[in-house]
Amino acid sequence: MSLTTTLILIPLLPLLAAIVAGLLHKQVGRAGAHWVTILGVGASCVLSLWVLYQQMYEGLGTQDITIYNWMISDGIRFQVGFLVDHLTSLMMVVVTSVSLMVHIYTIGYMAEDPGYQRFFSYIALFTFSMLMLVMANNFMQLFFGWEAVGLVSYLLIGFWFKRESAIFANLKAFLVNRVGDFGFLLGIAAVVYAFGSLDYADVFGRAGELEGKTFSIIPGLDWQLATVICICLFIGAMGKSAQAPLHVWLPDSMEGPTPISALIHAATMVTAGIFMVARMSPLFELSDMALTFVMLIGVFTALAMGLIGIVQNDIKRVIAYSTLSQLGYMTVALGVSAYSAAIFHLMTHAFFKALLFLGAGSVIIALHHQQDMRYMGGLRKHMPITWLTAWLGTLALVGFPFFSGFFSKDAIIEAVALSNRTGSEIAYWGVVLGVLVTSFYSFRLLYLAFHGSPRYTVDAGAGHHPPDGVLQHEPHESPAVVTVPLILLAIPSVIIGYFTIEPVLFGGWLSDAIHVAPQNDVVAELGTHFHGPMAMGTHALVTVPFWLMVAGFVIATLVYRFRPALADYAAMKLPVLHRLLENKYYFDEFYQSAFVRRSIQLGNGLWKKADAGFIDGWLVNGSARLMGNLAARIREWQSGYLYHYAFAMILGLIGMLTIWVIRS
Amino acid sequence: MPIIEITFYLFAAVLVGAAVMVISVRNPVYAALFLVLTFFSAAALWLLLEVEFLAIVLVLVYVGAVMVLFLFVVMMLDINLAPLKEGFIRYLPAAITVAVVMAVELMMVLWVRGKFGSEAFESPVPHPPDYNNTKEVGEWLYTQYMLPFEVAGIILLVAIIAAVALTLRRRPEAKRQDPARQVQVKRDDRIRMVKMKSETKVEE
Amino acid sequence: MSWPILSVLTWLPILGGVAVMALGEQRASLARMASLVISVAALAVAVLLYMGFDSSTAAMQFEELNPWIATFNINYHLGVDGFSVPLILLTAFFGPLVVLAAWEVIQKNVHQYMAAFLVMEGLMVGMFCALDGLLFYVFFEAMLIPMFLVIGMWGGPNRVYATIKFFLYTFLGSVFMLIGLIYLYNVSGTWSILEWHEFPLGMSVQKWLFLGFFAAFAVKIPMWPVHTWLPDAHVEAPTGGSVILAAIMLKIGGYGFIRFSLPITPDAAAALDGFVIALSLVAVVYIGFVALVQQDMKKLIAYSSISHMGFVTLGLFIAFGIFQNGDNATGAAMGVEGAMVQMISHGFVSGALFLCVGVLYDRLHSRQIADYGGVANTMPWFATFAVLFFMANSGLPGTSGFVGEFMVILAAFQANFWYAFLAGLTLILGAAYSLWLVKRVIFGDIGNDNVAKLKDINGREAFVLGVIAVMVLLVGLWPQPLVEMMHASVEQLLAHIQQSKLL
Amino acid sequence: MNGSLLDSVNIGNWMLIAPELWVLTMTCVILFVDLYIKEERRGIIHLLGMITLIFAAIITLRGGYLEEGATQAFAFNDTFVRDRMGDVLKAFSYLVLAGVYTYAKFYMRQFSLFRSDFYTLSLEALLGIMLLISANNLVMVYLGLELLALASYALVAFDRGSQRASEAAMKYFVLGSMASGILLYGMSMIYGATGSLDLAEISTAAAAAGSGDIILLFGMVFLVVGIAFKLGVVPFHMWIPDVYHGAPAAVTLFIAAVPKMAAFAMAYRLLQSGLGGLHVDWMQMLAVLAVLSIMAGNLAAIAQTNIKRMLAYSTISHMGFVLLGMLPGTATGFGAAMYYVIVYSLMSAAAFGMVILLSHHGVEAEKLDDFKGLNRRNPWYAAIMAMVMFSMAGVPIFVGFFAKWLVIKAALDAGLMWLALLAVIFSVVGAFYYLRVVKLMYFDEPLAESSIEAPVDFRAAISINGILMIGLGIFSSALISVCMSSFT
Amino acid sequence: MLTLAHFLTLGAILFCLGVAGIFVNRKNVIILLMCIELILLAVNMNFVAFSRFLGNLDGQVFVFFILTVAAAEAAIGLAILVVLFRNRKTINVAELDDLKG
Repeated sequence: MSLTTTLILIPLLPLLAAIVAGLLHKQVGRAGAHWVTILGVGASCVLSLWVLYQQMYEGLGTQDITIYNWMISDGIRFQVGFLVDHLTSLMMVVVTSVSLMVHIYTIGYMAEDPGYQRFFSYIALFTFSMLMLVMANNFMQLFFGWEAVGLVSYLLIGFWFKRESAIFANLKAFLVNRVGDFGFLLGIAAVVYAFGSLDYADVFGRAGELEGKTFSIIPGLDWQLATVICICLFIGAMGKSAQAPLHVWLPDSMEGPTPISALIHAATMVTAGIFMVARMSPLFELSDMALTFVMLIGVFTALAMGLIGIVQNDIKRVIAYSTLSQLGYMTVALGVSAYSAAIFHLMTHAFFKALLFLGAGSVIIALHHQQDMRYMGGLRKHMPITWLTAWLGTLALVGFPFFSGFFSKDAIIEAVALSNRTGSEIAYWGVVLGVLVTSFYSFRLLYLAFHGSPRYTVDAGAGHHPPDGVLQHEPHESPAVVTVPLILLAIPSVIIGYFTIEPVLFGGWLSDAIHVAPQNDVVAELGTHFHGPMAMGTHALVTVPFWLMVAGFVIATLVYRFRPALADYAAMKLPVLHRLLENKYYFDEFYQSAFVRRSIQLGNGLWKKADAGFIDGWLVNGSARLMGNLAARIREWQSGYLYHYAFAMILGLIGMLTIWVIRS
Repeated sequence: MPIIEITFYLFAAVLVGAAVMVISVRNPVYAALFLVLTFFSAAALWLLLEVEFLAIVLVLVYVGAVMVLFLFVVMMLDINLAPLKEGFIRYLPAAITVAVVMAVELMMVLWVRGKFGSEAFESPVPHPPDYNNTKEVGEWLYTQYMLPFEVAGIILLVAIIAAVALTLRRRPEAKRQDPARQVQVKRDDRIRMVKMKSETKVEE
Repeated sequence: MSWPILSVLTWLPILGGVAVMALGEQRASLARMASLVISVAALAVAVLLYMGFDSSTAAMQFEELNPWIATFNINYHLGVDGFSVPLILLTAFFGPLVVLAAWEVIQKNVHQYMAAFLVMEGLMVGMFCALDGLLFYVFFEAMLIPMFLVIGMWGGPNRVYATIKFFLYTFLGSVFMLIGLIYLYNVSGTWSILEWHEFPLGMSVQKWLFLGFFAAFAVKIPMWPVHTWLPDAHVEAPTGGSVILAAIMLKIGGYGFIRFSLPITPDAAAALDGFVIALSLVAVVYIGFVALVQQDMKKLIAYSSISHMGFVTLGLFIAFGIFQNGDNATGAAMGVEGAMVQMISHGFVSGALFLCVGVLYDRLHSRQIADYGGVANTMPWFATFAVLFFMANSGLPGTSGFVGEFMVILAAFQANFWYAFLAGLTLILGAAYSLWLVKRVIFGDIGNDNVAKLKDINGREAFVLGVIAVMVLLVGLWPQPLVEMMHASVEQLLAHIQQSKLL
Repeated sequence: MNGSLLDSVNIGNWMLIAPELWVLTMTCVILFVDLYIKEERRGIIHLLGMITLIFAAIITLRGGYLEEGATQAFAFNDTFVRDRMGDVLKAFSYLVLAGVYTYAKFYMRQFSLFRSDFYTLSLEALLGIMLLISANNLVMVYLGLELLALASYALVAFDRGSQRASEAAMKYFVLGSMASGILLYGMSMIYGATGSLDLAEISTAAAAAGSGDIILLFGMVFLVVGIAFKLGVVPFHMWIPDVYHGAPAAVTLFIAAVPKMAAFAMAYRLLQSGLGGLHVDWMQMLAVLAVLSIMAGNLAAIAQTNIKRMLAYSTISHMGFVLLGMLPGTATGFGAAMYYVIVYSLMSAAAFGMVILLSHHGVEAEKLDDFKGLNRRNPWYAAIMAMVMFSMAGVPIFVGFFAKWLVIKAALDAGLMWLALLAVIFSVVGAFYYLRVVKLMYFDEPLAESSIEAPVDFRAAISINGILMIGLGIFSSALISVCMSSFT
Repeated sequence: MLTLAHFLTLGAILFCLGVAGIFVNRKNVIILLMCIELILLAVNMNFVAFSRFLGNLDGQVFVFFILTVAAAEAAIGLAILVVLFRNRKTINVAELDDLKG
């Protein structure tokens, strides 16, 4: 099997699986659907691993393969092709392996759902789309994957389409993403404007040409062309990676089934933006302004979204805000040119966040789709595996030394500290404080869900749809299809950082994909202080972030283990802050009134007033009315009286005489 | 030659006066008679121009035939004299204005703008005594205007057909002769042999 | 090919239509069958045309030239190039589909319905082939008649208003073009469009001519603010009427710009490009907002059509902006090709959307969004198709809807950032109105008892929608064959319009 | 130009007017035959009428009367002219009149009006038309006109028992006589200015004098009024709606369809052959009249509920279009106008034919609503009417479109772009009321379900007439070139 | 001295009177017929005058034809009048307004 065939098969197998499961759902049945998709994705995972292996150990170089010419217009080649370098193969492995886990997990999670086959079809389709995105060797295909994952995300958030909230959330997700895509598309257009090409190799190879080129959007105001391109592209990333202010869709996307939250809204799709910026590093390196923008957006997201996580009661939403916050970290890393750190964090985050989500999912199954943490507590006894894996995931998330999250997050914090980009001081304090926040809400979640005494009651006769806090029977551990993926994901969550930090960050492993200008290369500088993961882990014990993490743990323990009243007390004492956080800084309300309602008002105004009122009412029907009135008037002239007729004739005669004889 | 001019003005005045009366009197019989007067005056003026044939024809045809026809119809129809409508008075000024405007315009063309004075058109030379206007017109009519002359005949034919077609009414109740049927009549049409069944005895 | 393929393609449906009409009302099923056979035959001929078409040259192919009105040098002159072939294929493609779509839906005057569509198909093909100005105009106008009858006879409750408005609106626009054409003939002495392309004209003459053509094509496309006939016509028309109207008739405007406005009056087009672009962008944005608030599904799709057709005019006219920006003409060809692709794609997508609405309408006899909800529960297959087409309508990559918009936006950026910016807003607005409709109609819990009783699409409907779905995806995933077809012609057009024709 | 008696009886002269002689003879024959046939054998009259027309066509189209290189042949001291234009117009007059007879027979039978007077009078009118078409002298113009007019007046009042018909006839008569008085006044001025009644001589004199001659101009205004009245152009159109409405449909059919061709010929003879030197002036006059007609005709038609009146107003606007064709004063222009007139005649014959077809039991189908649901009652008749309506509206492929574009082209040739624009805009307004008829036929439910009966010759005639609408459109070349080559 | 203009003026006045008569008269159709005769007389006057002043006979011949036609016209006009009267029992011009609009 040639390499090209392999590469084609990697995305194609999930696609075929998706088509089979989706269109032939009656024929293949439930088991058939999950088998075919799992096989498809599994095969693609194996192949991805093989590619990664080839690259790591067999010296397989960067592959830039064109599959077919999508279109050639105006001398510009739009193609479908794969660029497989280390970045890509890493992403491929992350995507396929997390996806595989989620597939397996889904068998258990969705066991009773009537849309079983559809679900498998969707997630396999998602895998295909995501692979197309990461494997793209050109902007067009990137955009294709970009939108395709958006589509699947839309379909999956609205998977339970009978729920009003779900279909609201998916619409919202799609539209907010579209705002980002809008910027992204302009960015692509700008790339074409600057380079006349869409191929990565071509564009990145000639990136230097951008130097000194300006572009004026508002006449008279010249901007760096590179800045324009990068900011436009980054707007796309903001949408997909849910950076403030385009983050509003992600928490709502939790309306989708939990596997989706794990796969799409934590591990893979939302990191597409991060991936994209890393991929575009040759361009971003040309614009300090754009990178500063990226950094500031990132730090705001990291801190502000973490804070919201503190006040959420929905277990999935807490994790969702955590995801936002972590995405912010990655973005900050991008902003300080620590692309590899961002990718590294992306990878570790993918595993532990998927783990956390799936763990949350496990809890949710156990509690019969109860997601509110106020009705949980004490689940440790009932579901030990879930509890354990959740703890592991949380430790990874908060950056406990030697856990995978520790390495990646610490690398980011250090990189920010080393960066001399304008505003990097603020960013530094932001990310450091973020550690405290992360730690606090993470442990809060653990305590509320697994520890303490149960806040639900068991009532066997509660019926099929019992009220909140009432269960029909005792919760119990989830089946193997659920726990096995948890365990499988827990392993990388714990160890992957330790083993990969060196090659990914400092071994120059990603240098074939990521280009960093020497003056910006904080990661390289970091590398000079790096003496192996062990040293890094031990050194952390004397750093601020570690103690902030501990502080978060302590506070959480205090509040949720021993003094539950403190939380309410704090909420009472800081009403403004609390309300602000409860309402997520009023972003939704603002958008609702500033854009949604305005748009509808505007639409109605244009339709009723301008279209129906003026154009149709006045111009079109108005002229018809005018003709009708004139007609009635002219008709009256035909009075029926002979003398009027004669009079008219004579008037005509006189008129003609006057005009042509008397006057001439 | 003042006598000619006096004659002209006299008849012209009568002509115009009579014409005014034609359109203003209420009784159509008077109107018809004023029209006759108009024609007479016109004929007189034409004689002044030595257009004898037409002058005679005017009197013969118009006064003798057409006007009589008019009068005949007027009498036959026994029309009530309808009261004047108020609309008539209301619109009269406008109508008169229009008529006057038109007259003024025609005058302007004839007297001011056009060249109808004696410079352009010298007064016609009086015909020699042996000049026969009728003969001249006749010759011209039968040579140059042969075809129009024939057509004029057709027009008169149309008038006959039309007048008959429009006014001939076959009153079903009126009895009259039909020569065609009289000629074509056969014996069988007149005599009908009636065979009577001989009476039979009524059966009881 | 030695046989007159274009004439066959034009007259086969027309004469077939007449024959179908002659069948009379009683033989309805025969009429259906005959129409299907005829339209499929026409499609087959169109495929032959495609196979015989040489995309490497911009020259007219399959030309037929016979004198028609010799006194005025008017010829029956047909020929196709890269602009017409795709549109002819589109037309022929929709022929059998509208017949099928009406199969059991239309019960009244079946023979006339079928005949109207066949005749319309022939007239449209003829128009796309016509290379003689008057011949073009004849086809251009004549097709109003069957459409007028279709809307009026099988339309909705307000059909009379809609159809008369449609007819007069378009008629008014096109008479200005007629004057332009006659003027052109008077100065050039020929009716040959190709000769007109080469005929030099002064600037003010060009401007007047341009405006004359513009009146006709802008109404037909339609552009803001002469678009108001379209929502009414669409709403009232029967499904087939809406499909043909949206899928093909609107394209005639775009085709007209390509065939007439740009090459005959290039200098005026260059001078007035800002005007056209402004209107196009207004169409994209303004109409996008209007579409957002529609309560009637067909109206929404109709407005979305206007918005999408804004891309066509935008794509055609940004070339001038690009030329002005400097010697780098990148994007000009992409704009024109994008406009063409957008036309084809919009043909598939809007046609499919109207068919979808038709499917619902046939069942519940309502087009109001509020009367539906949760259709996906009872009609899963239908929902699948509908979501696909609405996604295509919102320009999702991988569907045909993406290709044209993508190209035009890329090209627009080359001319001016703001063009691209405003055009790009459709990404948001298009998704907003399309998916909001999907949310309200397709998704959600079962809205009412009527929806609960809905039956999923039958085989015939599935076939019709499926065929279009395949085309939508095909163009979306591999537009190259389509673009390739028009490539040479686009190059030639651009080379042509860069040259001033001023006297 | 000294005519002599010898010249008058020259056999060549009589050969040239052979068609006219034939028609006249047959008129008299019919007149006599009618005296001797029974009521129920009246069909013979119809047959004779048709024979008259057929042979007239044969005689007219026989040709060969022209000398080598000549385009015209004169007779009777130049009072009569035969040329191609005349022959074509005459031929179409026969054709349309044959159609009229076919339609009218059905009508008159239904309305108990089947009398030979109709045939004799209409043949006399035809004679007038023929003479007018061939007139080359002001006297002949006048006589031809009067022959036509007098017969027409009588025809309008033909239904003696109808109040409306007699009112219409009276109005027609008074206005028509007044118009011919005005025309005559103009002729007298022309005569005064040029000293001749012969159009050729007038032409020479007028060309020499030019527009500077105020008297010529003065006379010409009156002539234009006379022509305008005959064509029915605003503001001299007032008789048209009332006469069309009031006259029996068969007569309306005749008046609408046939005399317009003569009126066109008259305009051509007087304005172009006679006063060609004053082209600049009469062009302006015709332009203004055309505008008024097109506007007023189309607008007023919108408000009509009676189809005869609607068609009357539509006629007014069509005549405006005919004037457009005459504007440039060129061969192409007059060719266009002639084409328009011929096409119009065919269209209006078909339209009134349809009105007659729907009339039954002595009730004229003159309400627009009578056309409701015609497609349901009889699709073929509906299709015919629809074709006529679209043709009148000037929608392409139908012959009316070709007529319209030719005259619009003529307007552009004359340099009157504004006029062309106005004309097309109002043709769109006009399209509205034609569409309304189509709407009634196709979109509305029928008021009566009764089937529509007509004799076979009627059905054939109306079918051919309808098919001509599209046939002459598709194969428009022949008629156009005939019209164009009539003026050289 | 009598000039052509004198006769033409007379003709013009007659013409105006005839025309004015048609639209001033609102009661009797017969008067309208007479007005027409006046108009024709005016024209005849013109022709006769021109004929004499131009010294050619065409004008007089034309007048001859006009007289002929006028007679025929009068006949038909009166015939129509009779028909009208029979149908409507009135010949009042102001009542002839069935046909309008």
